Amino acid sequence: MSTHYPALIIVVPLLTAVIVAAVGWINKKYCFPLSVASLAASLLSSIGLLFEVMKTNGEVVYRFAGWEAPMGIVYNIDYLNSLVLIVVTAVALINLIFSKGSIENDFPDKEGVFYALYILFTTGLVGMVATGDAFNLYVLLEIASLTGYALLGIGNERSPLSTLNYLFIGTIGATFYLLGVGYIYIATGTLNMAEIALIIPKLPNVGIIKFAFVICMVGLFVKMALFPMHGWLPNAYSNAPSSSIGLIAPLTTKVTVYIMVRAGITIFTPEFTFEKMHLDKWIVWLSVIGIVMGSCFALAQKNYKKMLTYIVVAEVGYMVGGFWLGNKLGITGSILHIVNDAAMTLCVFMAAGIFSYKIGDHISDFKGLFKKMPFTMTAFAVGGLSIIGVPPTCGFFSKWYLVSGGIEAVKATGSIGALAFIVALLFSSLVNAVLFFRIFEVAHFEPFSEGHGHEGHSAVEINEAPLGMLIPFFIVAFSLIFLGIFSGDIVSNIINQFIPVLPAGI
Amino acid sequence: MEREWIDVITLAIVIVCAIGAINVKDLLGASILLGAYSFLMCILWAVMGAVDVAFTEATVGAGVSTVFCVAAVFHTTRRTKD
Amino acid sequence: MKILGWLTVLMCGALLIFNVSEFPDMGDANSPANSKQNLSEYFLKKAYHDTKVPNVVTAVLADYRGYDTMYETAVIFSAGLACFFLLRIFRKKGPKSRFYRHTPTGVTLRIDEGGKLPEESDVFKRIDSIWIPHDNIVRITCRLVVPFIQIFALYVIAHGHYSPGGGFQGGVLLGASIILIAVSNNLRAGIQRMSEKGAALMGSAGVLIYAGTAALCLLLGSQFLNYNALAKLLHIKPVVARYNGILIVEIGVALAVMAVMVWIYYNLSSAGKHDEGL
Amino acid sequence: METVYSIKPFLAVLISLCVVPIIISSRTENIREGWTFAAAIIKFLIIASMLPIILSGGNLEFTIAQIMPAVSIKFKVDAFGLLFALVSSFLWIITSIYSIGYMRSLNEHSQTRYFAFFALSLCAAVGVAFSANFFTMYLFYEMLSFATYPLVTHHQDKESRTSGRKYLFYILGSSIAFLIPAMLITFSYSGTMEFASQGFMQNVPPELLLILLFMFVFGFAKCGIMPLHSWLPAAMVAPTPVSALLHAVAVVKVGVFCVIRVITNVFGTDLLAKYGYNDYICYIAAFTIITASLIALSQDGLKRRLAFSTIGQLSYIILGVALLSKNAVMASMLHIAMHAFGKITLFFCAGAIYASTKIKNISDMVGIGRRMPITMGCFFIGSLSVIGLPPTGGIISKWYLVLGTLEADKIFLLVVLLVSSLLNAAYFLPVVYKAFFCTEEETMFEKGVKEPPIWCVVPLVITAGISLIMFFYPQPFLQLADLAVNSLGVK
Amino acid sequence: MDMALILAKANYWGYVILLLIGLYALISKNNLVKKIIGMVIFQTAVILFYITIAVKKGGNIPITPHGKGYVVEAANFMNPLPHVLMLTAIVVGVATLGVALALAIKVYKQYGTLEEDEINAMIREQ
Repeated sequence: MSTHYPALIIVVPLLTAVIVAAVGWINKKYCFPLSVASLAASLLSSIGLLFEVMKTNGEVVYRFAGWEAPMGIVYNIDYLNSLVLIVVTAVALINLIFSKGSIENDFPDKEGVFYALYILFTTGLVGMVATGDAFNLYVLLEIASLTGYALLGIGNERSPLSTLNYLFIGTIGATFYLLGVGYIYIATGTLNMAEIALIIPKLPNVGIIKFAFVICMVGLFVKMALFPMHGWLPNAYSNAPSSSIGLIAPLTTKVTVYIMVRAGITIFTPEFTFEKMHLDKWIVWLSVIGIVMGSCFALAQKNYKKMLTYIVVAEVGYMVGGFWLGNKLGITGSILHIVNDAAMTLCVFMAAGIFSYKIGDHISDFKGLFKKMPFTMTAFAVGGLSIIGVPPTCGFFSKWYLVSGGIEAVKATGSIGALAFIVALLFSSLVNAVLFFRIFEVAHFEPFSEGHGHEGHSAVEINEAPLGMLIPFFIVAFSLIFLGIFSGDIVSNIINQFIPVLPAGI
Repeated sequence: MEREWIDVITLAIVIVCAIGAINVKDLLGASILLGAYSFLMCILWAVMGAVDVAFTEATVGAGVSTVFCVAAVFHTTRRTKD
Repeated sequence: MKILGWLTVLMCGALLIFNVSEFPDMGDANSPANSKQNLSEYFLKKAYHDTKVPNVVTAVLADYRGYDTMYETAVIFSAGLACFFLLRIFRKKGPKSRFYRHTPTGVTLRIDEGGKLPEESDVFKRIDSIWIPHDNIVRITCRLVVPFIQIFALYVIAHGHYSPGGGFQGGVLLGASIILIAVSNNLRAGIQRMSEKGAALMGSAGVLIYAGTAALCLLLGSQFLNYNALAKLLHIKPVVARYNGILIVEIGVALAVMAVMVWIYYNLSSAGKHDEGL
Repeated sequence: METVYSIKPFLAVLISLCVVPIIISSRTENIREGWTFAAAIIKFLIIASMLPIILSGGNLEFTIAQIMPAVSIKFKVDAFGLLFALVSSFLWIITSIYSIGYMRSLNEHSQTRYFAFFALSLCAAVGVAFSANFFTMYLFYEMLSFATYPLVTHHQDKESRTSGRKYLFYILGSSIAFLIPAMLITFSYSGTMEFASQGFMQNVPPELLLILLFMFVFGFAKCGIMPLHSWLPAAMVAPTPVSALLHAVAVVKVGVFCVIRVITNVFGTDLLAKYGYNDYICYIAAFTIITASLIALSQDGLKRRLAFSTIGQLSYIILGVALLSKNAVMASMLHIAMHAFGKITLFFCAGAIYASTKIKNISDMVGIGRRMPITMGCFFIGSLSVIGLPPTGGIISKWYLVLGTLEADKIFLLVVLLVSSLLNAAYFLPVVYKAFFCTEEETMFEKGVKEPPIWCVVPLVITAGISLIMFFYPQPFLQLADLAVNSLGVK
Repeated sequence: MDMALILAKANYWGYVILLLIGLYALISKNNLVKKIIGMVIFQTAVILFYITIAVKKGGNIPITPHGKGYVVEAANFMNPLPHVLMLTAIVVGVATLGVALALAIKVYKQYGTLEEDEINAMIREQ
């Protein structure tokens, strides 16, 4: 079976989603175990795939329908794919187990469909990460987007409007990507990523490719909410139900960043991306502004979920900026941050889930929580510290690589953008410290006032979260430290294997 | 050459329909114009030799999509300011 | 907002138009997309040889790039799920008064709670509200047209190998026929033909047929979606297996698309309440 | 020089970490404090057991993990580190005893949290002492910042909240804004983080070197150098044992320890001497010494006065190492120990006074010596040590410092030292004077006021005693400092 | 620019215009259904672009005659690959349309209007 891992990762969830959607009409009881089983199978296969990749020294090829590369759709799984695959499936699995209670609570009639959408969303993301075909990526992007709209649009009373806006923006992004693929196809005549990379250096006239590149990137930037295209994200995410936001917030932006890395390195080749385009400086500046703006807006928020969404915007800036520094350390940091930020964001959004289930979303409601729910708050504190970037949590290490990449860039080219990027990173770390210690302060100092909390929640007794939520939450918090301590292994065994030799002089 | 002219003329009507669809001050009318737009587009594609795509656009774009739009407009409002 | 719109449009427009001049001319058979690479040529020359399907589009759609098409079906399926998930409101109790129409006269009866309900038949038909129009001409015309639409749809599905069309187009046509019934009568008439649960299950079944066939190939020891593997099972030649595989898959697509189109229509046209329809 | 691969340093760091869960989960107070005590003693014993190897000129090393290529979490015990670890782990034992008396007599809340985070802080402090490279040091430095926060804000009232904010803002802000970039720039130029006896900054351009030096010195805001000092007086809202151990020994000394490490083992004394950058640091430190002493004069709160005194004393240490001469570096290493014993005595006394009389201000302490003679006697010894007068240990480090300034031929700094000693005397001795030399009528205290509980008195007597003993028998510390300075090759 | 150039690339110009019309509606229109219509136009514009790629002058529809000894001359048939891709894109388009309309209906249920500025005013009042 091990040769079929690339297919299994995606097919098992897809089949299960369809089955779960049907089973939901017959007996709801089976939906949850089926979903968990499928995601677990997917996670196991992706771990297996990573080992397979290591065994075969960097590339596992899977030909769908048995056709060779340009004709059929082929997966070329390398280190980067398999790493991000594990992240995606693991986050999806843990969040699913975590949100069982709130799913049953929020959507009593539509449980089966929710699970089906949830798994389809995961399938879409997993497919995007695994695929080696530029057009196939678009289809999977749309699966993830459509199911994502459904999962986001069912939140509070404001969610339909914010989700509709997200849909418009998302469609613009995806369509731009599609257009970019079309331009690539015009110029190269193929859709397979590896083939495109082989053809681009040989092309006599790269005008179309340049434009294709720009338009693909614009599409992706819109999708990943890079400044100034970030406007949709905070509203769409903060109004969503907590069970789906725990899946979407950690993964969507990160997978899009992954696609950017994939496009920049595998499709367009690093020489083209960093040398011929002359875009890197501009994009680094964009990310700098994004980081600063995201952090500043996060400071202004009184609602915890909304604050987190602005942090997500800032984190996107980290990854994009790191990649566009164009040196090995920066790209390493960017990729490492995909992994770490997924875990970190999952952790803090899980906390958001628990808080909004028990108390509410306003930071001023969090009074006395350290006393009432010490274990939850401990895990939350780990998440917060990781976002601030305190060692030995994982947030520190990705920042380490990002800042080192910035220093390298300043040393090599004296670019002011890279300098600004370093300053922005440090500034945002400071702001994150303020943000999270503000919460810790409220939860630590303010005496707990009885009978607060908004209507509809007053019945819930405020104490530790149920064990079904607490255990996944702790697993995630622990993984933050785990990822931090083993970040060296991740970098040297996986990420560095992927990053190609970059052209000199950048 | 003849084919090109059919092509260009259809394209012109398609563009007119598109402008109409977004400018008409009645959502039901806009939906119908969208249907017309899709149908003309399907003709254009048929002229260009993409029969399968044209067929799909005829059933989906001109057919089902329009019905969806009309259904949604019926359940919301026809009124619009722009 | 207007200024922002114009600004974006102008920027994009300038970029796009600037690039058009770099494109190969329309209809240029020697542009990279059309000839230089072997893709277009390969498909046109080899598709029939590989799959025995003369319609190259169908062959590429369901075989070479069948993996895309599987997700295409999944996209439409998830759209169905999404519309249901977003809109559907399950009403716990029925409305207090019920409406029936005496078909021969067109008189509408309102029966409040406790009143005796007439038996549903051709004479008395349950409707949802008093104003639901009743037009025999529209109704009967549609009734006449629907069977033809459906037969044509089946033809499109079955004949997709040889002529334009295939599972997707046929499925939409089938769905459209049911939507037509729902439009011309009322939503209840449509739901009687195909219930919500039926639509949902059929949608699942459609995708399952596609993905299941593909997974079967995997279980038979070949790659995912490689219909060649079916040859062992069906005792036919691999090429014929591909031909048949495409057919099975197209049927799955048709089933899913039909069901989902109807399902989306139900939810959109009644805003999730499944009562009145248009 | 032999290097022994041994797990001992790791164990010494780990022991207080391991005891945290036990402290949290113990049922009764006695079990909890018993464990704290046991951990403190074991820790001290482990550290003390490394003494023979170090004294014989060897080193101990232990690598935990390779975090990144060329960056690992690694311990290496040298003479300097051991000196600091010995002091802080020994004082943990004493402070534990004192804490029991203090916390119980005041009926403080959340004592479990208090002991748990105390143990964590000590873990971090010893971790810093034993770090073999900059990364490990930074790791434990940050850990210390966070572990101390709940202790600073122990009272959970408005005042502690503001202080806690200030504390975090200065410590975390400086480390994020200065330390991390400085560390990464260094790493990016030199490709290594391992401490070396003459540093590893040879590849850095000289202009950048100066900027980096400032970034490092201000990045370690725990060392209380001006203008980044004002967190320390604010942090005095913490319970007294915390102020005593952390803000006289562990936290602030970690700050100066790191500065010494950076100057000697990251930059290297030769490199700094070559460009003469050390002068800048000298002048900043001198400024801090004088200013802090002047401010201390005007403070009425006893703990605040002690805090400003600490700021001044810390800058002695920085001044010493910035002079780059052999005696001066030795002086600053010695001063870590000497000042620790002296200052902790003073804090213990302040706490003891507060515990039995609830008085914080110096102006209210007239005649207290008559009621609490032991406490105030020890206070006197402590102040002598901090001022640097015989027969206490303080004189030894000060003596070397004076020698160092002469060696470096900086008469201006010598004047600064003398003036500041005078100022020290000016703000400490009046307290003692008022406490003892007054008539029975002038006393502000009733007859009923007695010495604090035995748990509080014993520790302060011990530390005062050690301050005295150090004057007569400073050999172990002298020897360690000498070894450390020799291994650095300071000329 | 002479007429021939415009004609030779007529469809490309057309697609750019349609794309811009759609984009403009998506960004500037105030009514949600109008925006959705703009979105549909935007997507179809890209489909038109792809179909244009596939055109070969004098080409036939891509259904190959078959029989013994018949050799297919590739230049005589349209390129089938973009057609296949666009079938998928159309499906994606209708799926997006469905979901967008569902969301619009939900918005209308919530606020009783489809005009974005009115809704925003309502949200601000809350």
